[in-house]
Amino acid sequence: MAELLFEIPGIESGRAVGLFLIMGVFILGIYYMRRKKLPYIRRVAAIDAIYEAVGRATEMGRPVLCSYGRGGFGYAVIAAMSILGHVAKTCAETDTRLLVPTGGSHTGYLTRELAVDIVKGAYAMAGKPDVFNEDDMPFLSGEQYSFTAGYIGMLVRDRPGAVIMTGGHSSEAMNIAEMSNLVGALTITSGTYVSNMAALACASDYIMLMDEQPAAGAYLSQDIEQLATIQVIDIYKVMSLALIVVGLLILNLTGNNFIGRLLAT
Amino acid sequence: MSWFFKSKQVNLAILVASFLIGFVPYFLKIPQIYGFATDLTNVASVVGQFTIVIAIYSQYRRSLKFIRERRKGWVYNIYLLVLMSAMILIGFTWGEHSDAYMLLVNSIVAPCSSVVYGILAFYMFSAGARAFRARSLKATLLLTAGIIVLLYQAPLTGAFIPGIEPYAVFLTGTVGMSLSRMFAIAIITGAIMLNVRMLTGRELAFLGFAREEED
Amino acid sequence: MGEKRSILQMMATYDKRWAYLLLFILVLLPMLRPIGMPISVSQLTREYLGQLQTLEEGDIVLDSWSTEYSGYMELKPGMIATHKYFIKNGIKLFICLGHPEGLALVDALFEDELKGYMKNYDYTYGEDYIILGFALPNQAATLAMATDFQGSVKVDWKGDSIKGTFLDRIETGADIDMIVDFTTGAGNPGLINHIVLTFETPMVQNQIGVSLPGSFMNLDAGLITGLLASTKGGSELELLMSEPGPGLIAMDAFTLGHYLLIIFIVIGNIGYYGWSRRTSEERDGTTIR
Amino acid sequence: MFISQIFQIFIAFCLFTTLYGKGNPLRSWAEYTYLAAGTAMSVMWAWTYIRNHAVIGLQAGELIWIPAIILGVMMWFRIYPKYSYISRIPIAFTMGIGMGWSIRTNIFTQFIRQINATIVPLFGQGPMWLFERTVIAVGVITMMSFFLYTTEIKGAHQWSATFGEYFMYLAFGAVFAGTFMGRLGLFVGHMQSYMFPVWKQPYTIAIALLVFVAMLALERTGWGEKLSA
Repeated sequence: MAELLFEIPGIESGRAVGLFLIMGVFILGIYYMRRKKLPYIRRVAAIDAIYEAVGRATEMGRPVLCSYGRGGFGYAVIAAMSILGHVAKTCAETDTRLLVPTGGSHTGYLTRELAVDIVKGAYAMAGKPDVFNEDDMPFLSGEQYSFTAGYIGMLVRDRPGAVIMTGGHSSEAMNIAEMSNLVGALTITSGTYVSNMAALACASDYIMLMDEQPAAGAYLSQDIEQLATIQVIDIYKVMSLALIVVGLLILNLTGNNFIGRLLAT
Repeated sequence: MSWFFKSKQVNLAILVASFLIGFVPYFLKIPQIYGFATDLTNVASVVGQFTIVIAIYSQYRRSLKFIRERRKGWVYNIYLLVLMSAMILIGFTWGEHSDAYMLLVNSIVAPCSSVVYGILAFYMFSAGARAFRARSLKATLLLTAGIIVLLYQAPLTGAFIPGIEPYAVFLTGTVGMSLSRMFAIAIITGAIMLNVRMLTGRELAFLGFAREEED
Repeated sequence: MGEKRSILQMMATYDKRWAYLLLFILVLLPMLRPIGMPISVSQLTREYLGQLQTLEEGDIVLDSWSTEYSGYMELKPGMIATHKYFIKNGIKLFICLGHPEGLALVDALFEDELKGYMKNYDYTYGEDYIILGFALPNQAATLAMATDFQGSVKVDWKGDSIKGTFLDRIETGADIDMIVDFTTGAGNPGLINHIVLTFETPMVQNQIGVSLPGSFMNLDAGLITGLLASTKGGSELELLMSEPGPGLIAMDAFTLGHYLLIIFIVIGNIGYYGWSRRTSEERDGTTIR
Repeated sequence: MFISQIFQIFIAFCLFTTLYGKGNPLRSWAEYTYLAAGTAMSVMWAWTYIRNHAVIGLQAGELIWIPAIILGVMMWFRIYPKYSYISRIPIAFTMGIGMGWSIRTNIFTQFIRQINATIVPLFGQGPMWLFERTVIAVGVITMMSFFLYTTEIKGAHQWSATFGEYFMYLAFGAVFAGTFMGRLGLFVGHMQSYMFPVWKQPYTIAIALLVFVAMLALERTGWGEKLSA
């Protein structure tokens, strides 16, 4: 590691830059969340894919199965909840049955409460609160493997026309995607880590790569907090790109590892 | 007293305070708070283990519901509850190192856990066989990289065509690695932003506040 | 579907369960009749062994098993070979489990696989190695162990005190000479976050294939110093150390499994160009279009 | 011991019948057995962890564990909707601490260290090094440009994003192959434990065939679906 560019008294050596970067996210985040004006966000292709999938299931007279992951309140799960809300609304409007498997981890019961509220709310908003059926949102299990088994059981029994598997799924995702392909459902998945992304890209009809899912969630919800999140992420992405480009240029043209030393730990 | 637990402000204050206790000692040179922070970290790791009771409760409740309503597969749920209770009982009575308990772990958990993941080899196999088709430029790139690495990974190939190693290592160690790196750099900000939303009290659903407002 | 399907159509749209059955048979067959195909050793595995060789007799290694039983099936050859190295060279180990199922692995590794070997080198519990049990369930526990070892760890996995053992030498993560992490990747990020990053302790990993991309990244960034990749890496280590074990036996099935997938990919492509493309089937269940 | 070994082989093959894609009682039985044992094991380990830390610590007179146990018990109130608010404090506490120690280091391992590892001297270490390091930098930059959402993708950005997308699919090929190797290694290792020592081989083959035939028979007669969970 390169030697440090600077030290600040009172702060552990080599850690100041990390602290500043984190504080930067806080400051930018709060700033963008307080703004009244909704920012521009590109409409990602995943959104069309979702509507197409729901439409296909409706045409075929088969249900839609939409899950939001099996973890606790993470970044992916919260985005998935926005998507679930929209899927639920579309399903309610088109009288398509919606199945939502829940559970899958020790904290799965916490997220379930929110998911039920969201789906219930979507049905109410579509003017069909009486159509909502909580039995279509079963709590499968608090353990991963039997959650998966239950999920597959739902696929085989109810033969959905579309499977929208968003949020944080891990190794069970491949299992579900292949089984959903076997029962002939149009499958939309989201990858939350690299090997999972590569495998699901092969196994599903449409995949939301990396943070396309939060971007889709933010676009659909038009919620200022979610939009602000995407904005801050984009700023940091551009910043990291700039650091890499500038760092490489300075280092290789002048031999001065300025950025390397700035980021030294 | 219940106002104290119910108050959004109190919970938010606890959240922020414990966040700072976890966060600050790493950056600031204040030796006095190290010991305290470590103690609280220890406490947090123990508190987290208590959630298992909730998982067990959910399992019992779901199974009992199945049994009560005589839903499909209710007999399996009786079996589940009996076996689970028996194993917990054995564990508590004779200890988790006793022969009886270990026998159950080795005979049931070991093979099943291996199957649950091992079965993914088959799913990977069929997904690969389906997707690796030269449909377009994108698909052809995937196919080429995949075939080279697959060939290299088969140990026999390396013995006969040693020249394949640099190509495969380039694809996994350089191309694949830059994907991981890009992913890591891009994803971290989202996680911090979620924390910002939670700490500023805008995202408190994880504490059950979304539910509250409905009631 | 028509009554009679052409061969090309069959190649494009076979029932995948036939492929499953074939894979099953091809994995089991070479175990009934081993072929003993030759293998080569990769640079990565040589570097991993090089890292182990930096240790000296009496050095203390944090031996983390962040794997469930299933991951063990993949990491077993590397685990056995690595532990043989430690036993042979008198390295002190304290074993921390990062997953509850790790309990079953202690018996599987030390009783079933290494008992005779340990006896040969007089490698004894308490003196040379200590099992701390499920000591790393999460990052909090790892952090606690790294900053205040004696305060957070008091007993071994059977509840016996660890006072008076070689663990007395450890106060913080700085006193650990190396971390060896047998992991399924999702295991425990705490080791890197709270020990490597803070105390610059060298760490080597034996990683399952699924999580390799992340490990390559950390290897390149210097967060880990050695990497043993999946079963293949384990078998290469066996070859390199001249300690044949389960890894080398597995390699026949490993080769056949890979070749079968390649054959099926070729069949799929023939079927695609011969049939699917001409009939312009709309959907074939994959994003890769 | 012998019975345990045979049982392991049997339950494993019962669970493998999932691949057939139809429900059958053998699979349901294996699944519920696993669920029961797995959950029970989690309970035992949670208890062991609590005992080894809090209980033994308390016996040694460390008072810090008293609030730990109180907070842990408060967590249980989550299951009574009426009093679930009591569980908020321990959740806020554990979440807060967890958030603190995870972001404080993730920013280094995932962001700073990764950017820093990309900024290296390109020249002077041979053409291969120059090529690899350039590929990494170009790969990271172009792929990341594909994932920008607050701008319209057009012009030079379009070029970069398209290149990044192609690059990503090249990487997916390699990553997929690696993942397949891992899963195959697991499956091979698992089967190995049923084929060695050699005495197990006849039993393993016999059980595999038996389960396979039973599965087909159950499916044909229609009993499979009926008796499964």
